[in-house]
Amino acid sequence: MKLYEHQAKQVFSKHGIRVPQGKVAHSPAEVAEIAEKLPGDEVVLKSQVLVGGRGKAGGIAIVKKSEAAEKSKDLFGMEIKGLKVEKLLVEEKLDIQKEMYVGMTLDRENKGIVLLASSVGGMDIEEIAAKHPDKIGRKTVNPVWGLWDYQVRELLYDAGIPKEYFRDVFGIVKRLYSIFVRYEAELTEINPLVVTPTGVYAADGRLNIDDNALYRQKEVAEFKEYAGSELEKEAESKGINYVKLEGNIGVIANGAGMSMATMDLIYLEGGKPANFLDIGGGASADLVKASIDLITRDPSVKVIFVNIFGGITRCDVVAEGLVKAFSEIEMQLPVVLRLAGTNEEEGRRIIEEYMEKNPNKLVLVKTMEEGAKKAVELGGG
Amino acid sequence: MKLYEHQAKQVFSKHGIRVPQGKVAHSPAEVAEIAEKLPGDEVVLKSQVLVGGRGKAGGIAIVKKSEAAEKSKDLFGMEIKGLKVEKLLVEEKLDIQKEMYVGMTLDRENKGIVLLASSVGGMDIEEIAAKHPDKIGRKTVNPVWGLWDYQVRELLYDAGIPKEYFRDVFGIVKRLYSIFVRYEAELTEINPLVVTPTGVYAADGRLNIDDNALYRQKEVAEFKEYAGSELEKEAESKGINYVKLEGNIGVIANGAGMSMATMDLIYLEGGKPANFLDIGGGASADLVKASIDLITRDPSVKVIFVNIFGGITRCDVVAEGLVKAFSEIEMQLPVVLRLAGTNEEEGRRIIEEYMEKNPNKLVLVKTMEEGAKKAVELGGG
Amino acid sequence: MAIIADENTKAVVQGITGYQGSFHTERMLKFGTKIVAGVTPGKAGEKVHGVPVFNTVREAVEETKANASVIFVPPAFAADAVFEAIEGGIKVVVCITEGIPVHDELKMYWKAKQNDVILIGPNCPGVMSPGKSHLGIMPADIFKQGNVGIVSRSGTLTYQIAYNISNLGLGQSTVVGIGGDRIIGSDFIDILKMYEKDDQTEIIVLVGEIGGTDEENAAEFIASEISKPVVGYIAGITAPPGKRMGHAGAIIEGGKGTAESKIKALENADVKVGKTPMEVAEIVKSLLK
Amino acid sequence: MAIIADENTKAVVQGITGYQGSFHTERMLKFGTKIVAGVTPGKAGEKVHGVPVFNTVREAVEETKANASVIFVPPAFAADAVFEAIEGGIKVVVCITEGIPVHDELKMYWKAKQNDVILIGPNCPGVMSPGKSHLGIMPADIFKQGNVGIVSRSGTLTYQIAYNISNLGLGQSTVVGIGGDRIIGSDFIDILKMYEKDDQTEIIVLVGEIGGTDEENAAEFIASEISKPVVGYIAGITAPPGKRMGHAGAIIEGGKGTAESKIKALENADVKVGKTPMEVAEIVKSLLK
Repeated sequence: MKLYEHQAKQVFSKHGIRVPQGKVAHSPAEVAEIAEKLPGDEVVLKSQVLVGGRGKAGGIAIVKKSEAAEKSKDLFGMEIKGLKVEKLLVEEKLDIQKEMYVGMTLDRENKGIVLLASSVGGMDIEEIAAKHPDKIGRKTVNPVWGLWDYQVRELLYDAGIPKEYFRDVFGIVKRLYSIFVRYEAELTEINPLVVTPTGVYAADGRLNIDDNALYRQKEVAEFKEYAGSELEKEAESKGINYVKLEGNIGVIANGAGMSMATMDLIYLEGGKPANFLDIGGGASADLVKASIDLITRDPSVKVIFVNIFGGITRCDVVAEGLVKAFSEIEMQLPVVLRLAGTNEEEGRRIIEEYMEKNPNKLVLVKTMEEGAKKAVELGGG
Repeated sequence: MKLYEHQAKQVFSKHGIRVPQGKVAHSPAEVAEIAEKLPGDEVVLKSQVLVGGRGKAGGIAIVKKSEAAEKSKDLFGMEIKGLKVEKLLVEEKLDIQKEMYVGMTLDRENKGIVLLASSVGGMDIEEIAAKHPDKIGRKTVNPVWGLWDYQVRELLYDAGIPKEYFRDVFGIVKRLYSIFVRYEAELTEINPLVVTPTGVYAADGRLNIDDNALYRQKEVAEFKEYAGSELEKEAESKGINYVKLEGNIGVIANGAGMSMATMDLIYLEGGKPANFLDIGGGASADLVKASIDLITRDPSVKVIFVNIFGGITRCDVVAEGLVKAFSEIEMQLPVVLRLAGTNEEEGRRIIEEYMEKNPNKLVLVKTMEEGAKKAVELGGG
Repeated sequence: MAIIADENTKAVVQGITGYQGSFHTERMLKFGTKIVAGVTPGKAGEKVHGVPVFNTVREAVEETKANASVIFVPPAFAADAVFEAIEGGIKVVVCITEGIPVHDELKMYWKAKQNDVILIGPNCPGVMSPGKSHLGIMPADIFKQGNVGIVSRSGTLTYQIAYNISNLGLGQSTVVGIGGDRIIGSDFIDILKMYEKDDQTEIIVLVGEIGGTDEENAAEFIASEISKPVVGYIAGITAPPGKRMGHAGAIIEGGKGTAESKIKALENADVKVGKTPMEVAEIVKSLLK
Repeated sequence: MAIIADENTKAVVQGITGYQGSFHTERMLKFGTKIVAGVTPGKAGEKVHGVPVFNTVREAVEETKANASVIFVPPAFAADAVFEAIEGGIKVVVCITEGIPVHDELKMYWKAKQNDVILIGPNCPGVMSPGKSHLGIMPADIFKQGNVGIVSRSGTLTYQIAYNISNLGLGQSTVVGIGGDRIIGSDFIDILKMYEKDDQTEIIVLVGEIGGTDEENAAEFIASEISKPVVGYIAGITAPPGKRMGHAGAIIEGGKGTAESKIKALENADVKVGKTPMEVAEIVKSLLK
């Protein structure tokens, strides 16, 4: 779960990392009101969207207070990488003397938490890493032993953090790490971390929380807002892993690997999947039905390919869900179905029984390769 | 640092362990006032002293509310193992159905934290351990990995905690462990842990904090009260390790081992030390002076044996402190002095210089064996 | 011989009284796995499909000499279950549970590592040695005893590929689903090492997917350390970068870990990479001749 | 040969710019210890008694190939210093600092253990191999090169006994002050093992005190594993039970760990126990003849 900048900053501030004064506005009137109370002549308007590259997309503006409301009208309703801007963070404009970077994320390879720091910030950290690898400090922390002071010092010496800001950045890295651990983050970063005449501030902030930990991370779980397209939001609220894509072949599979392999096969056969949809392991009949329901509401879908290989997922349960969906939803779309694995026999029996009585456009296939070919055929790919 | 029962219970309660209702009283009037507000007809008066065995010494009484003030007069001013009772904890009387035990302390041998639990409590845990070893659950926790739920379960199954209290005791052990770690305890225990019709309560509580951690344990460091005799309190406030003993030979040495060896030698020579006093490593001249000052104020002391072997402690600094003490304190007592080790030459020179001008009763000896013999001689042992 | 699980495997099932635990215990028993004990705190004395239940792993091991564990407890309790298994003396821990917080998974990894315990998963289908032992949730019918070793990050894809191999008249020595989470107990390299040493295994199939650099690292290892032929498959060629694909293990991070990069790395290590699950089976068959 | 510290020891001093660090660095240098680097964060580039100062241990080790460290940093920072030394590649860490919180000491112990690092102390006088190397704060003048190995929980008592031994015309192979705290990096048994293997050491002196059961455990170990003669001394025969004797290491806990129990255990292991520091030296002399 990604937190919005303003939410991340709220967490940072609570744990002693200084952030600019500011507040979230939902309308130009609110923008004017908030801007009025901030220090200085100018304010910063920052679109709150959960993608990178806002700045380049024109989602950030520095304006005179008197022009803040007017300018905000341009930003509200803007689309950045497909996401509508509905909230603006209105902040004081800092007197920036220097930009630095600190961040941390999971280190899959070393099974730890990798800390990054740079005395150069404000640009894309990946770009810095590529062009000035010497300017990046890097340190993997063992999660069992936790972060020790000497590691922070090594990190900051490697990053070339100037002596005069060393103590401030040291404190910020320690606080950021305890936020990372306490909130069970996957990633958190401050870019840029800025030096001003009154101290070091987090001018921007990212904090992504592990979804699997939300059940015990109540404080941030409350921030949860479903994001993306309407169908994606609905899917997420129902616990279905769904991503809208460009094509016209609806895909339902179990397991991320199987779902991806199904998409890959459709491409190989010359078709284009309309979505990624993974019902996960051990799906219930209701979840299967909800998945069918979801896909049928995507107008670009011309055919649905249901590709199940049962393990913890049971073919009979999937079959029941399908029958339920076909009975309750007005289905015009042809469905290609492949069932194999756990309780395969029973699953096929349920489907065949249903097909005997109902002349649905349902094609039962033996292999996923055959299924992909059939789906592409029916989809007119 | 040992916390009083009422302080330990305050910490327990703050962290979700249930304790009886109650408050500390410093006078019979306060006792009456507190008793009045407690539920039930009877209350418990508990002497607040930092030694075990209060109960057997008559320091605890269960009385009718109306008689609480009168009875408290007997308790106030009582002496238990040399400690005056100055505070009483006035508590509601619980309806006790069963007594159990949980506790934890440092495990020196296994370098961990050992958790103990028993379904039998209320008596001396050591006695239970000796007579019913099967009734004690024991589990060493590795401090790096911390306490995991399965360890608590194993502990409670081993201790034979009945099923109906299992969940309550489980929660209490987990809370107690987090108190142990969070407050950097050396020992914490609940004895008895009692079952009442309204739940499981800590009827008594101990919590000893590592003195070395007090600088960062501000919450409990505030509880700090100097305990013991007047001289012991003064010594503690000055950072001198001092324990009053029965004999008449004042002892000053550096290092606990050396101090004990000095006492042992005095005994071997037929004398009795008046105290244990360790000036520690790297003592300053002022500390040496304060130590002399302290010992001269113990009326039972007839002679002082200063036994120093310098390492991190410097003989010249000790000598300076002695000279300072002799110059500023009116000294009637003979002093036997042994100086060896770091800066020995300079130390002896300072002392000899001083002795040339001042006819103090100061005997400079070569070895500690010789010093002990001389001290016993001068002390009339 | 097979790897990880074989005739000598005596397993305890943690969470045996739960719905999944009970269901899959029955299936494993039917397959022939020696399930000697179950563990659910507070349920000692009960039986599940004839298997005695204990309160603690320690007790279960003392009573039954179990040497492996299959974990079905809910995600909030899974790390504790893994720790209990390891401290209880279990040497092979297969954690089926999906949805474990990643900070817990980090601790599980290090605990297993420090105690020289083989941890498979979490969020994995388990280990299957056809004809010998099955620790997990795989559909047993599709496997046949043979000499193809399979190691895979994806559950269902594993079944698919094993199924295809069986249908071509071949069989598997062992099939290991290492799990799709970002932090897992055993990675490709750990399993490759075992297959290299295993007499029964003549050829290895590696099934990867986008995300992380585990496949790239495995390719490097194969080039220098593996003498047996390896056939690969990578899912996610058409996955849009940056979009979240089901479980977090499949996020494409920072441009690294693409299917292209993995396929290239494997091919550079002389691994034949199949374009479809069927093609993988066909390559295996051709190489075994 | 000597143990722990010898001619090949190249030491870094952590906290070299502090009062104690600087004072004892000068003394160690005068003795002949190879102090190759100092570490104080933020003071890189300075020199202390001619020794170059670095910001981190890692850098100091990279530049000077130091293999030992002596730590003088204040108690609040000591555990971090020990961790830094260990992760920096140091193999012998001598921690002089007194007053370290015991929960920190627990972590120090396990960190050293896991990395196979010899941690001496904390709250100890260090290690002295006369004529070779001295890592710590011992008064160098009182030692002489020889073949008596001393291991002790008490600082000043160690000096006293070594001094007595030197005065009898004998000398020491190595003198190790293991420290008086309840949780220490190396205990009697760890050091006894090294003396047993050390060619130079012909006889071992063990100096204990009341509290804990380290001496009792050592006695058991001596009985079964040590072939060289051992002479013992235990301080605290007359210490009143339950009273706090200076540092926490000397608390008598629960009736265990009395001087009587320790002396008895040692005598049962054929260790001659001296009643005074002088007598210990005399026994050593008589046994060496």
